[in-house]
Parts: sequence; C-alpha cells; structure tokens
Amino acid sequence: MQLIGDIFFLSGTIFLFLGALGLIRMPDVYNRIQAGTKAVTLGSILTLMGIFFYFPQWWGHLCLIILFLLFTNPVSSSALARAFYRNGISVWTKTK
Amino acid sequence: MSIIQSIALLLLFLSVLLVIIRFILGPGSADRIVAADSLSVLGTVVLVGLAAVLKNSIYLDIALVYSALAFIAIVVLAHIMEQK
Amino acid sequence: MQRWTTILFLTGLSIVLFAIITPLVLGQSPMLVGKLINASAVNDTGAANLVTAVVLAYRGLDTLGELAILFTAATAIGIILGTTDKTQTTSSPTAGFIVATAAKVLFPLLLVFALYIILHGHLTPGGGFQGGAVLAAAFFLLTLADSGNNIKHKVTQVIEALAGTAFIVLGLVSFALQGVFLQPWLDKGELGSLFSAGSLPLLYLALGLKVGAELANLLSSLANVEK
Amino acid sequence: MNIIILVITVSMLVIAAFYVVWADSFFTVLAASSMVSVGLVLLFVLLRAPDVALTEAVVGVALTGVIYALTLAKIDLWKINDNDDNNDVSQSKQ
Repeated sequence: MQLIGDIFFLSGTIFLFLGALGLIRMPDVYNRIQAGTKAVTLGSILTLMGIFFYFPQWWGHLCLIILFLLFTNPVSSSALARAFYRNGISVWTKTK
Repeated sequence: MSIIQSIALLLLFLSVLLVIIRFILGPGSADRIVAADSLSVLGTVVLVGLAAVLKNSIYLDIALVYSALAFIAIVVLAHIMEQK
Repeated sequence: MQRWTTILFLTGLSIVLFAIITPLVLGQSPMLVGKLINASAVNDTGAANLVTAVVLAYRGLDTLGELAILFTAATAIGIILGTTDKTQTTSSPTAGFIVATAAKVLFPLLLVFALYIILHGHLTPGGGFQGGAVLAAAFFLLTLADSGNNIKHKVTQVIEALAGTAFIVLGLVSFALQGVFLQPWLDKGELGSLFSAGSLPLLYLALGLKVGAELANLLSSLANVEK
Repeated sequence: MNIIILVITVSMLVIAAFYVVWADSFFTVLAASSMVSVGLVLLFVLLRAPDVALTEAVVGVALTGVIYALTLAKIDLWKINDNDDNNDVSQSKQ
C-alpha cells in the first residue's frame, strides 16, 4: 500500500514539475496554457491518488476534489484561451 | 516521512517556485493570468499535501472549496475580456 | 510619493510575516478566554467545532449585527445599481459551449456542496457565511453561462426576508423558553453526529440562505446592468 | 521541511502584494490578488487555523475577484494604458 502510494505520489509530482517547467520554457501564451493545463491536471490527479493510497479513509473528499479538478481546470483554460484569441493576442510563428 | 515523500514534496515546491518565476518575468499580463490559473491548481495539491503531512482530514474541505471556486474568477475574467 | 509609501508598507508586511513564521518568543499570550471556552464549550453547546460555538452561541448577537451590516451593504448596492428585472438581454454574448456545459454539470454539485458546508457547520470548519458564498457562486455560474437565465430578484428577496426572519424567530423562541435572547435551546444530542448541537444548525441554515440570496442578488445585478 | 514551505509561501505573498500595488494593468492586479489569496490560505493552514483559511478561500477567490472584475468592467476601466508588452490584452484591442 505504502509502495503504491509512493509511486503515484512521486510520478504525480514529477508531472507537476514538468508542467511548471513547461510554463517557463514555452514561447507563447497558448503553449503555456497547454503546458499548464494538461500536465498539471494529470499530475494533480496522480498526486491525489497517491495520497488516497496513504489514507484510504479519505476517499470521499479525494474523489470529489479529483472530480472538481477534472471539470474546472480545462474549462477555465479553454475559456481563457478563447478570450485571448478573440482579443487578438499574437500567436508565436517562429516555428522551424 | 520516507525519502521518496521528501523528494516529491521538494518537487512540488519547486514547481510552485517555477510558476512564481513565470509570474514575475511574464512579459504581458496574459502570461500572469495563466500563471495565476496554474497556481490555483497547484495550491489545491499543496493543500491536500499539507493535510496529509498534518494527518488531519479537515484541511481537505479547504482544498475542496479551492478547487471548486478558483475557476469562477478566471471564467469571469475571460467573459469580461471577450465582451470588450 | 505613492511608490515610497508602497515600499514602506511592503517592508512592514514582510517584517510582520517573517515575525509570525519565526517561533514566537516575545511574550506568551495568556489566552484566558480561549482556555475557558475550550474547557466549557462542548458541554454548553454540544458543537464539535468550537468556532461555531463562539460565533452562534457565545456571540450570537454579534452575528446578528454582522447580518445587519451585510444587509445594509447589499441594499445600498441594490439602490445604486437598480434591480433591472427586464428580461431583454444586453449585448453581452453567451460564454460559449464549453462553459455553458460545465456550468450545467457543476451547478448541482456546487449546490450540494454548499448545503454540505452549511449543514456541517457545527462539525467541520465552515458554516453559514462560507456556504452562502458558495451558493451565490453556484447561481452566478448559471448567469455567467447564459445571460438569459438571470435569477429572479423577487424570489431571492423573499428567500432573504424569510431567512432573516427565521434567525430572529429562533432567537425569540429561546427568549420565550429560557429568558435569554439567542440562547441555544433544543436537545444537544450526541457530540459529533449530524443532528446535534441543538438549534445551532438551524441558525446556520437561516444564515446561509440569507447570505447566499443576498450575494447572488448582488452578483447578478452587477453582471447584468446595461452600460 | 516546514521552514521551506513557510519561506516559499511568505515570499509568494510579498511578491504578489508588490505586484498588486505596482502593476499598471488591471489584469495583472487581478492575477496578483488571486495569488495573494493562495498564499494567505496556505499561511492560515500552516498556522493551524482551518476556519479562517476556509473563509479566506471562499471570499478571496470567489467573491473578491468576481466583484472586482465586474465592477471594473462596469465603470470601463479595463482600457487603461499599460506598457507591459506590445502584445498585451488591453492594448492590442485599440
């Protein structure tokens, strides 16, 4: 139980770290939204699953938090990207 | 706390630090809004991690409120930006 | 000039915060009231969350005053903005398909969640004000997704008036039974179960409905005023 | 371990408070005030005050940001001139 929790927790935080690194490294607002949504959502879900393996009696709260994260984070990011695009923020075009 | 958990918590706080760095050097205000949006999710995860460290389940309620409500401000911001 | 005052303020803020996080050695606070409340609150009120015991039982009149302040602020904003109840939508576009669908999915979840926070106010952190704010945010999400389905201001005003009346009626009943206004009455029940702590959950329910109706009214009239 | 969390939280609070006061764009101010709210919630949890943290989460995230944004949109202050960058939100519209 402890070992499975460790694996999930570590992989989740690695994904969170990679998402934050993408937020630094990406050249454009839209790319940053991409990094900050996909990797961070997956990482947070994996981290919460790891904590579920540490404390199995908290399953209700953790399931609700995962549900809310899964619904809210992509929605807010897509609304944000749509608003940015309609306001005419330029897209990065220097791709090779 | 085992060594794997320490490494994982360190990675978590490093990612918070990276998001703060993006907030500081983000060239436009759009980048800063994106950084704040990511930080709200990271804050939820950090709250759950703190609840696990403190071994107390009442801190999970705060994370629940945070994950449920943090996106309403962002959606309102996007809505207002679109009206302009 | 303003920048220098800003720097001064931020320096003071950081000094205060770093003084908080270093272990406090300057003067241990005596905490006489805190010790007394810790010792006797569970026997007095039967609430597992001591903050609720303080807010509703020891300082019930104070909470009534806060409610009056919030009511005054909401009334003032309503007078300034005007309750334009006309259904014709302004030029604001709808928020898009994804936000509309997410609002439809999230609205019942947020509603249940707000009721959970309100009804478990005497067991876990939370209570009337917090749950009422979540309730208002849930209703505002519907308005945000489609500006056509605005909430009915008449209905929220009726709910707000009934909830405020219920709070005072609960206090008056305890006045009639025990001779003290806003004293907890009813059975204390078993510590930690949902139906415990006497009349405190009923007071929190009235509080949450009133705050939620007020804030929903305020947000919707802020969002739907023609420029 | 604890001291790392505290230092990161407090430095985040101070940086975000700096941006709330100094930034010229209101979008930046909104993002920074939401960051202040995150930092305050973490600080209250670290100081073992879950009730205050819950109130701060609800009020600071939902109500303050939403009311601030709606009020600024109503009095037409979004079009303030900010020289953050040339592809900024409020300048690129003009």
